[in-house]
Amino acid sequence: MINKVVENAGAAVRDIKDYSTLMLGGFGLCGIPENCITALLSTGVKNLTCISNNAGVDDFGIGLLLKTRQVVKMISSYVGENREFERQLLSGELQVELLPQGTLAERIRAGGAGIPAFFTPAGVGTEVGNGKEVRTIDGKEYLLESWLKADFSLIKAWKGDTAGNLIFKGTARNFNPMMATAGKVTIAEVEELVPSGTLDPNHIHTPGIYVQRIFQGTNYEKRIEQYTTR
Amino acid sequence: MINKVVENAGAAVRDIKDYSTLMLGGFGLCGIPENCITALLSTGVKNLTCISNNAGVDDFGIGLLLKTRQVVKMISSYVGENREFERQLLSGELQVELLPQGTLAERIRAGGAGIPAFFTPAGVGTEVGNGKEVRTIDGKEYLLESWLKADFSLIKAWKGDTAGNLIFKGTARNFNPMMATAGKVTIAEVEELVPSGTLDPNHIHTPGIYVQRIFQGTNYEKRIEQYTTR
Amino acid sequence: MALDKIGIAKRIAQEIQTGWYINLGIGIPTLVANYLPQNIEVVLQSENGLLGIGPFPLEKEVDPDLINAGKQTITMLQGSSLFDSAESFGMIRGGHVDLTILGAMEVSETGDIANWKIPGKMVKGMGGAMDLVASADNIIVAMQHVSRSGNSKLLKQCSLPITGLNCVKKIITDLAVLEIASEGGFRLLERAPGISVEEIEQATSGKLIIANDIPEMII
Amino acid sequence: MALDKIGIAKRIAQEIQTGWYINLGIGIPTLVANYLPQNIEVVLQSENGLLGIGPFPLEKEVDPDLINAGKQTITMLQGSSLFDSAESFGMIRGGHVDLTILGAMEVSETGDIANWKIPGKMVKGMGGAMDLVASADNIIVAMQHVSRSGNSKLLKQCSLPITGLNCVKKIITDLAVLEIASEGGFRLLERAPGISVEEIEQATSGKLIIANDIPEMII
Repeated sequence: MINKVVENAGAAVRDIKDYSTLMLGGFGLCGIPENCITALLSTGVKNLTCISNNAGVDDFGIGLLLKTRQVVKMISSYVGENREFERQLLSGELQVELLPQGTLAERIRAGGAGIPAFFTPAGVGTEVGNGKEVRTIDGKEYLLESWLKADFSLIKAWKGDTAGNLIFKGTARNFNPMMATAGKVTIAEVEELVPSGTLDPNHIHTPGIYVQRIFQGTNYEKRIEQYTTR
Repeated sequence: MINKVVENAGAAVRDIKDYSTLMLGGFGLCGIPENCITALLSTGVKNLTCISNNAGVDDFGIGLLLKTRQVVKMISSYVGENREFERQLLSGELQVELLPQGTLAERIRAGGAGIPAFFTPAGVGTEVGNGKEVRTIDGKEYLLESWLKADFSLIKAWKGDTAGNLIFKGTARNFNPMMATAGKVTIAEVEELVPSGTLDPNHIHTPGIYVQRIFQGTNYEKRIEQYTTR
Repeated sequence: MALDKIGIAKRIAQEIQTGWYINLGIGIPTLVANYLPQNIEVVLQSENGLLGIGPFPLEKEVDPDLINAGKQTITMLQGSSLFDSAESFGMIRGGHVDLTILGAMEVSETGDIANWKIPGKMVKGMGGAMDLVASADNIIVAMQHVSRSGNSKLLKQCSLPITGLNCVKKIITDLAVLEIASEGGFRLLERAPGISVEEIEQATSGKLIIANDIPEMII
Repeated sequence: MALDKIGIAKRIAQEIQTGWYINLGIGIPTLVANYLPQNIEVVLQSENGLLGIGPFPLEKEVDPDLINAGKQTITMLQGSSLFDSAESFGMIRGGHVDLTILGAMEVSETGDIANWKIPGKMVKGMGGAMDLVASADNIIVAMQHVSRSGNSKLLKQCSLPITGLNCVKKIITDLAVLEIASEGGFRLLERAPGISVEEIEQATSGKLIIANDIPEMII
């Protein structure tokens, strides 16, 4: 199998340039590419457009890149956990496009799957529909939504092999598999990197064809946003 | 978990009525719902519209239902293995709609996922595009294709649990997962039926929410169309 | 007396039938899971990728890779399944989820709902709410009848940005159970214990449809 | 002398670069896998749901649940992955497959291809061919230069129902290697060993573009 392994996060994100569009996996702080985010803080790349369901919290996840003002635009569905985000948005420093979560997921899948546009009922009659084509099909109204693609997709998986095949764990899967398909260059960081042939082909969530670079991540904090016990 | 188990194939297909639209999983003879097909031969239900990538061979799979003239229309992508099919088609006894394989797969997925229509490049400039909307997006032409749904989807899985969760094996997965999502009633036959809680939630290919009935199949022949060794 | 949050959750729990797949929004809806009758089996969906939400974990069970849509740590029941966000919203959009329960800031008498934005004030985003309300056949809103500032939340028309049009089927508040009438209007079905029809009328800004005899809820 | 099928497969194999994901059609394209240079690593896709096609199985390895798109029993290489048909055509449509090699009945000088239907005669269906030709950036056609009935298969316009428009990049036949010129026409790149330019001209019905010196293939 084709070997996709790179040394570390620094090597993986080295060629991400100013004004790039990035997709970052994760839901809240669950399943986010922690190592890649840290590496982007080091490169200091600027004017990024980030596509991610959430925007992290003030001091973790994408919130770190907001604090350093490396992000010029966010495309997300829910950003309620981040005060710095809200401040930059209300002050006009940050451009924001908010989308229904299912529309966001489907537009990313469409980007990876060569579907340039599709109809969805979400957002009909709301400000999400402004400027979008509306069509009545079988008596119900739908909005036409277009695909989303990225220059780089930053993915976090549980296990991965040297051929780029990925397995996610629990609800840390979330947006990661679609984003892996929609990046011109997809970078996967994994908790455990194993030789090609180790993973059961029937258990693989993301086939290696979508992954251009993979590396073994380190020091995962996996911060919990709402620690809740019974 | 909600229990979806029915006694056997006969009980599962009992209420499939004349003029129903069925989806049948499988690619060639691989991963086809053998038990359900046999049960349909017994009920003698007629004037079925069958959506399936292939149409079986003369004496196995959907070919059996063609021989008994229970099928009035097929929606497929490739039917080259079945002489009885070709005879009925050329004589006008059978209506046939042939679709690009990827379009078929995506239309079925769309039916299950609440996407009434989407654009795809497959078939532009061909007779598949006749009567369909063509749109140029980012300089490339696409056809608008609509969702496909079925009254009943007949699915074959490797393992399944009483809650309807399914795991497929090898390339027997093929069209089965999408079809499971697109049936008003989805019937799954499995080689091994296990108690709910036995399967790893992270390995499940088809979540039980899509499955209304499940049963343990018997006497799988799993005929091989092109037995090839090195 | 007006119901507290637990009361609302208990009343909503009575709406649930065995065999249903259900998406519970954040807040009061989440509480509903605690008051389901013993004899029914339902499966709770978390739109971030899980069917089969279990109780909150014991301390030793906490797993940062297993959270609900409110970002709380959770457990999985036996028979659960995990999937990605595209699959999850395929389930929702495709009508496979039988019931959606969510909170609202405002509901109109034609079943419009507003629950995601207060212009100039709150910009959190709609999350999955727009997909849920645009797709589900059966939508119950759980909310206070009147806002903290004293305004009715059951209106002729929503004043806040809309989340979805003509989608709410039923509303369960601290004061009443109401359904959206097909001709428009809030049809009063039940009163909270000790609450009069007049009190509900006063708290409802949109058109209230009142039959002769409105029973009290049984909680 | 005109190449045999193996000769065509061997010549096509030279087009393949390490690191590519490749979809091989039924017939001559399938043979290409046998002649890949030792030092390159590629992954073969089977559109029915597999990346990493291995050699045909030993008799004891035969598994009816593991077939290729031609319905032949196969094996998987280490590092393979399995998926459903929607995912498989997502890969194809999304441009993730680097090279598609397929057979054809006719190719036009603008890169149109016809390979799925002979009206009134053959109704097998297009299978995945229309998706492949509509999506892939790099499409090589493997075929005989002339049909069994003696007609050129490289035409000004296709006479049979089209599979896809303006999609073929390169054609490798028993007589020649040709590419579709951006201005239209078949640009002759190489001759089969011992085949003259005149023989190729005679066998080509569409516009043939011939430079001064056309090298022989090295097989």
